[in-house]
Amino acid sequence: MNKIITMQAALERISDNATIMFGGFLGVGTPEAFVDALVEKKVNNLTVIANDTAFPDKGIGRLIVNKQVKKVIASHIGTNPETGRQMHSGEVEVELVPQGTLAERIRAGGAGLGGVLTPTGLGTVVAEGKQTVVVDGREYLLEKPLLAEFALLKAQTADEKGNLIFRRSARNFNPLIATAANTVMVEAQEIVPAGSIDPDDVMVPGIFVDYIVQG
Amino acid sequence: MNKIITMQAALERISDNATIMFGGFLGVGTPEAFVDALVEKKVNNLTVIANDTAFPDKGIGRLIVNKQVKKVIASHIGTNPETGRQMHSGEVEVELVPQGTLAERIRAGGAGLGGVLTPTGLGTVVAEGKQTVVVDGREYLLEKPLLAEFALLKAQTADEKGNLIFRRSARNFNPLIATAANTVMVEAQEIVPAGSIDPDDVMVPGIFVDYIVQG
Amino acid sequence: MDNRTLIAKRVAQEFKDGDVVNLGIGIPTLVADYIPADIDVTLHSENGFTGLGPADGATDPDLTNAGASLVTCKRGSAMFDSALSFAIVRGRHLDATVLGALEVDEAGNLANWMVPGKMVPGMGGAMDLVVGAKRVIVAMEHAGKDGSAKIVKKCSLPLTARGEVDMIVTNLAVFHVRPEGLVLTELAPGAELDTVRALTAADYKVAANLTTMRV
Amino acid sequence: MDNRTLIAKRVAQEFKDGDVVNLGIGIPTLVADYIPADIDVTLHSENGFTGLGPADGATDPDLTNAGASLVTCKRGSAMFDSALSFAIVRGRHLDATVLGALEVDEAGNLANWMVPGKMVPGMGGAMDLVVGAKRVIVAMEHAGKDGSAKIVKKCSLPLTARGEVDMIVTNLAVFHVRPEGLVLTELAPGAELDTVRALTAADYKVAANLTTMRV
Repeated sequence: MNKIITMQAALERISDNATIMFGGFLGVGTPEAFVDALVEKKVNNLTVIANDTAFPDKGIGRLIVNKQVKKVIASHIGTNPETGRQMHSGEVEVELVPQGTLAERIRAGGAGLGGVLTPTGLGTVVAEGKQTVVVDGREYLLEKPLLAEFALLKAQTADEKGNLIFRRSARNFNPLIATAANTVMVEAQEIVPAGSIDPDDVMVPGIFVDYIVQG
Repeated sequence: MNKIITMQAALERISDNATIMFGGFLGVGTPEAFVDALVEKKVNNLTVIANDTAFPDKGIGRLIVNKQVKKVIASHIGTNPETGRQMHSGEVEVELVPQGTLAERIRAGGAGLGGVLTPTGLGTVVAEGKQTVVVDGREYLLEKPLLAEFALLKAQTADEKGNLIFRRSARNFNPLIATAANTVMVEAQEIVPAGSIDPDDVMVPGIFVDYIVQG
Repeated sequence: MDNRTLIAKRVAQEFKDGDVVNLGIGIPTLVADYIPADIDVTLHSENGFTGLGPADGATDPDLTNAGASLVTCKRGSAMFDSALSFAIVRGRHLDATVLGALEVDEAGNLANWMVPGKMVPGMGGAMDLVVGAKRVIVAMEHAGKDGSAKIVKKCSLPLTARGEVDMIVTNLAVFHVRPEGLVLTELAPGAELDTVRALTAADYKVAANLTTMRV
Repeated sequence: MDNRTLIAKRVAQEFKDGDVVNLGIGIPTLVADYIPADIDVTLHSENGFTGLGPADGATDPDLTNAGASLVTCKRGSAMFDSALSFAIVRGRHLDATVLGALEVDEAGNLANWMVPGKMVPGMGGAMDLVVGAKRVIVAMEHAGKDGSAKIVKKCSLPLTARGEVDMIVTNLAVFHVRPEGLVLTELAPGAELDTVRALTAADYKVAANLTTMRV
């Protein structure tokens, strides 16, 4: 089980029309080398699940500017005017999801749960068309799990088995998306031998990770 | 905000009839000094939420043997014959919950979610009397959140702000119960000044912890 | 004192020792500068940490606030993923959240995330924060630049959440949202009741013990 | 070769390189000793880690298996809390789970957690494991000590899960649970069809290509 592959080998697995979850929060903790490679290879018609669309020149914002994205599921697009423009022109479909709900929907997908029962969004447009469930007299919105074909993560350190460590606020959605995709690929700043990371320090167990690329 | 208190001061907060979540898995990661103190003070009529009732002479099993518990919510009681005996004699009420469901119910309580939608337990006695919810054609059992008045944790290291680190398989339910109780008290092997733990190494953020006792 | 400083200073008086608080982007961010030195308030950053510190001296690209600005973290800080970050938010572990608003109304409804057809940045973490925090404090200029009221009878813009606002602090006044409706409790130094009346489109009562903000 | 060794050896042949597997207490635990040396199988321990190693040389009181026995962890191990442990289980991240049984029936129903009025140890993690793992392998003595059948037409004991068993490995035979019912695919060395028939209370087909276990 050698999980370490080249960026080229990693990109060969991703085709047009793929659904991809990206780690990162306004570009912090985003796998920029994967974005570079996706831009270069011009993989098209992507459905992107991420916290936000970052900036036109940073993070997954570049995929939007380059018109490679047909649908975005995110909590925030305000820092990338191009996302808003393409949404209004109908070039991109945007599903806005409250940030905590987005995190839980991804977690539910990865954890085999049927959905999320949250008070967030009740009484707002977010609740439109959605089922509600009453538990002990209180109403909750039923939000569905999210799964994807690919999760692309940025880690500070990966060992050969795919155990991961993140730094500071670059952690964000990375550990969550690792659980919720068929193929999980990590861009690691540093790759170390198995056994180099103390088991207590692991933030994503290697069993979730399929491939590691040197970042 | 001095969170470090004596065991005596900690115990003064817990009265008869309290609902207490305990960390630990068959005694590993259980706050034994808290159990010692509860046994000594003979706090009675407790409702206990924990993975299991450990052994007659170890972990929270001692509270059962000492007849201080009126109700147990746990996934497993088989290693402590006294729990089974008291259940059959009607001295203790036992609610058995699948381990993954127990973990998620506690997590849901702490995370402000309305419940857990799980496939686990469908078609078994666990499902009896419970609501089911269909999501995209698949049935899930609705399991309700758990909350408690107290959570008693065992940590390897606590800093003065209550940031916690656990060792190896002693982690188990400890980080979950820290989120789901009104008053969270930690028995720490080692107490260190704030700033001694790298922020990336923290397993339970100190904001969840009310009091720390030297273990 | 400029309006923004006035608002920030007044909001900062709302906190007590040990509070955990989330400050939104804009005026709310300024509040951090005015928290009394003799109390310990922990700031939560929704991108994944507690212990948010000032921007001064920040150089770590992996450590930003939720607005992507480089920040520092304080002694005793803790980092976590987006699921735990919003477990903190939704699970009532925040003593307060401070946010800006486009509109607030008599029922404590808040609109602050979109203007249909014009601006759709997305709700980010706002919907979760407003639903989950124990206290919701709106901090904003009393009226729009054109003199249009932001405190209204009923929000016309899409809501962020229904009936969750507890307190409104502006450059002119402080209002509390009570079961009976809005109550004006404080005037800014030099502000006149008539000015507030002219720039407010909501009905409100004036508290019998109306005072002047001490800022 | 004793029965337990035979069963364990046969089950161990089911794994392939890279698999992640949970082994229950009893005979399933023995399976670890017979995993081929040329493949890398990661063992999951439901109390909270991947990379479960042998008991030999174990001395760390904070590191046990789910049965509270001291164990070691392998190079590249990762520790986590009970919520993530069961996210792994429920979220279909286990390639297989191996468990004992009190009864298994023609529809793949499993009963292995209680005998009403006699033994109520609790389900522990079993219900989640059986629902969540990609493959469920029952490993057990073919019949009770008194010769009573454990492979039955329909379970009479309370179920652990409904229709989840994929394969049954006993000291006499291997069965697969298929949509059309049970199929006997292998006999243990020296075992007779008549013996299997006499000790099995379920209907089953004998595979056209019935073979002898190679153990």
